[in-house]
Amino acid sequence: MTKSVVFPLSQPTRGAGGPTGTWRTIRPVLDPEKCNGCLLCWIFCPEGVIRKEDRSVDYDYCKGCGICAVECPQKAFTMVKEEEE
Amino acid sequence: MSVKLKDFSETEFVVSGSAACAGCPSVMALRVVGKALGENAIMIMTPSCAVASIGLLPKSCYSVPTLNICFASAGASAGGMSLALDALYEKGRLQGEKPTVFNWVGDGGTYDIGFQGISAAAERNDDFIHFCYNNEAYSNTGVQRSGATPLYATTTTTPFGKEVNRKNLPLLMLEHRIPYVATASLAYPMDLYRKVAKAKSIKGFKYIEVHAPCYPGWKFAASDTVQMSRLAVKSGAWMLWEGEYGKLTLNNPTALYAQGKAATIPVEEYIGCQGRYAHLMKSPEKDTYLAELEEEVKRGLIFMAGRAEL
Amino acid sequence: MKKILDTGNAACALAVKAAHVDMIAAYPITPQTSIAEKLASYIGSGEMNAKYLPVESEHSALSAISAASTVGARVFTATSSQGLLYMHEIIHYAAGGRLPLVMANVNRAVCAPWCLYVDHQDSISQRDTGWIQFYAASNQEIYDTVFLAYKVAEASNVPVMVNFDGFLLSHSMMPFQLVEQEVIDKFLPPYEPAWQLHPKWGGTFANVTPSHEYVPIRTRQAEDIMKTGDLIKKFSREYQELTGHWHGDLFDVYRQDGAEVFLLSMGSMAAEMEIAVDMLREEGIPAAGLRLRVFRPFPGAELSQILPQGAKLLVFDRNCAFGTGGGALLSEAKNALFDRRDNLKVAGQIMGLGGEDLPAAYLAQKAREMMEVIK
Amino acid sequence: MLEMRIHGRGGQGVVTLAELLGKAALKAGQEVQTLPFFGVERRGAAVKAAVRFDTKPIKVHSQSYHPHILVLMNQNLLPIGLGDGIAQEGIIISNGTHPLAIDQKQWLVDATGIALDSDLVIGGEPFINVPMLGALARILEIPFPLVEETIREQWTEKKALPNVRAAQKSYESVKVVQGGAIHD
Repeated sequence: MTKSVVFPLSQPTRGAGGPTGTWRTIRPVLDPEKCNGCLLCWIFCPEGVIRKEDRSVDYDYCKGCGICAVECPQKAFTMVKEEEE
Repeated sequence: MSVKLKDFSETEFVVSGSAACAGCPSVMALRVVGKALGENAIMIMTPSCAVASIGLLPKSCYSVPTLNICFASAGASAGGMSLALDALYEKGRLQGEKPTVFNWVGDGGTYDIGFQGISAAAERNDDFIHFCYNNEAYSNTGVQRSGATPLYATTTTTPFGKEVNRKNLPLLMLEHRIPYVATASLAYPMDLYRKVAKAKSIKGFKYIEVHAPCYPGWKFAASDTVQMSRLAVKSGAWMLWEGEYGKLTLNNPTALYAQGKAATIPVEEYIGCQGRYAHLMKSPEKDTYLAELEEEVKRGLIFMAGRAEL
Repeated sequence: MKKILDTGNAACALAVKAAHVDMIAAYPITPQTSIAEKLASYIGSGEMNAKYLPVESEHSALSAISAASTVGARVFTATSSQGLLYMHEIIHYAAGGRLPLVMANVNRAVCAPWCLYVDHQDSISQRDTGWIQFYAASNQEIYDTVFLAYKVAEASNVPVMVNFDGFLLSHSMMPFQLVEQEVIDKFLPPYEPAWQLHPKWGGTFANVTPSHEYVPIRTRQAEDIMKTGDLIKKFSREYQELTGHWHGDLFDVYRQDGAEVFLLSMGSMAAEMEIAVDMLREEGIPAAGLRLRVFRPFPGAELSQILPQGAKLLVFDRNCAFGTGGGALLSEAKNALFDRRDNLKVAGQIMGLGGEDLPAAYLAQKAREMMEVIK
Repeated sequence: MLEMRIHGRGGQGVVTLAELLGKAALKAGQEVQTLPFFGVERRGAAVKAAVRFDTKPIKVHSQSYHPHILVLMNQNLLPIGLGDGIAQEGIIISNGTHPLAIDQKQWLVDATGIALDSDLVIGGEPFINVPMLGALARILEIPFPLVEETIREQWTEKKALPNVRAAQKSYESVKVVQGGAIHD
């Protein structure tokens, strides 16, 4: 019995919803000088694309919702327009 | 007990690149829940945005093992799964610590179609946590009214505003005299984390409802999702509290508002920026409506403060 | 092993106990209720090492055991009539999810109007859900079929419904032979799930599936269900070798020698049909009884094999396939025999609805009438 | 195949009587079937159950229309019993002290009297199903030790004892009535 065909089981996969970085029209850009490491951006990011260690953003999957920029008490994130290719 | 964000575990229930809307409150809250529950957990979902967010088979955005079952099934399925795990661990067919079984279900699956099963599981005191992420509408199917949709809010099935109020489901769950009930908010992640950790440590039926403003449904900017959650609490429209076996305790800041030690912000500051209330804000009777909603909030606070005395 | 006198419901409950089921959820409904009561009592008294979930509805009963099955438990539920109908959504779910559930359905008519007595409308209404359906005709057969049901379900990952007639079997006491526990354990070893939902293994079960993934899953399911007929034959023989008990595999054929007229039916009426066959034989009519034991998968090829050239098939349906002009068995039989190019004839009648009594003489009379129609 | 139909009233233990009789017959090596009539049972309302006995497995599942033995837990059930039918040569056994005014062969047992004498009274009601069991076992020629064994399997020692005594009393005292005269 081939399990994959028999049972409707899925496996956790990065980008299960596709390359969601392409959804963005604006992107968060961190100014590391302003960041005090409070981690609010990390916990409020719905997608978990902000790294706990250095608050760097995984732009492959960041959807550009902008919550990090609104919630940052230091205003360390700026939302900037995606570069037009 | 105070927990610091840096102490939150690395556990991630949500894998980046989900199919959820940008800024979705469900995946946001679920990340906090995952950190509080840890790896040893099994999730059950019924049709909802959280299911639409998974991605398509054979891919999934959830790293926690997840069962997707039918809409009215959450209460019975979680109860059944938890009891079956008890049997398998007692018989030695599974070894180690029993995983925490939890439901991640919307307000449709909790307030409405799923309520019978959830009420029955609560009465049986089945051992699992039921989470309701309450976005106050059937957002998955395009924002129709639910039993959690508040008075005057527009949805696609209440295009001129809902004419009746929402039910107080967390209170109904408290009246089941279950071991633990709590309400929480996206804007207060420490409070949510603490409540989840507490629920995890208690055997029996636990209910946690997370207020989850849905920007496409409520019509505000995605970036303001946490802000909207905060305004809901600060206006008194959403209250933070917890209860054990029918005994209710209000949490701050709700407790301060109820005791008159702090003032709520006007309800207009909360709803005025939501498109679902635009018809009220433009109405010639705007002030009457706002006064009514303000009165509703006041009454809620007085009622819950009184209930907390019991 | 000792022979005891007890009801069909007791036979069912005793078998579930001997099958080492881990978890049971059920909701009372006449005439099923005493199965749930007996199992709750076995578990409460410690006679049976299992968990019992007293759910608030049948929809919840099947939701509960379906979820329990995904974590690797051997599970059971029982219901009747409206309860089965109320489960319908989850009946589909369990089959699509390839959950090896076993459910007893004590056949009872459905409303409106309300009726407590037997017919097969409840289970026939579930015929396209992807469950295997057995129909038993004696308390012994109920007992034996429960073990076979688990054996087949777990080998194929197709859920099984064991049907038997309300009151006529469920509440009627008839002797049946219990099987030694060691023999049961040999036939039905502990359940080894093909996969389990657990943090050790992860995985998301049954999320939204695109067409190109859905089609192969459904195709495979359809193929696997067709293969369960052979599994049932194999395991029925295996069980017979161990216990000596035999009720037929897909069919139980009575007086096949030289038969030209075949009386096809299911459930307890098929047992009484044998007396009707004897009556017809005495009149010189070369009749045989065909008791269909397995309705799903429908054993069409086997049916065709049994029927000789030019045979007359008389179908007795205890259900109505509304809008077809007959019962479900008739439709199924005609579908199975369409490709035959001989002068085989088929006729059908609906009878026994809502517990209408079916004495052998009445069945024989109906057979004669049908023979007139296809003469 | 021998068929029996028992008529009684809700609460008299008709279904238990059928069960006990069936179990005793099984011990005597017979095939049996009990077929209760399924209604919404209410205390005092007329109820009935069929019991079938045979030497080979029983295939009949339909109702009992022409029983060889018609059992009346109360004599006032006669019209109901006859109305539901009886075999041409069928016999009737009733609970009473005086014969029924009928032409059929009949048996008589004072089950109520025996129940009262044996302290088989629950909630002021004499419990007549075990006395009837003894009488029916005698008519069916089931050896009494098998009846006793059946009763002892059904109840604990303390409860079994008066029941065994009552069954024995009725087993011994059931009488056949022929031509209006009572015979031992």
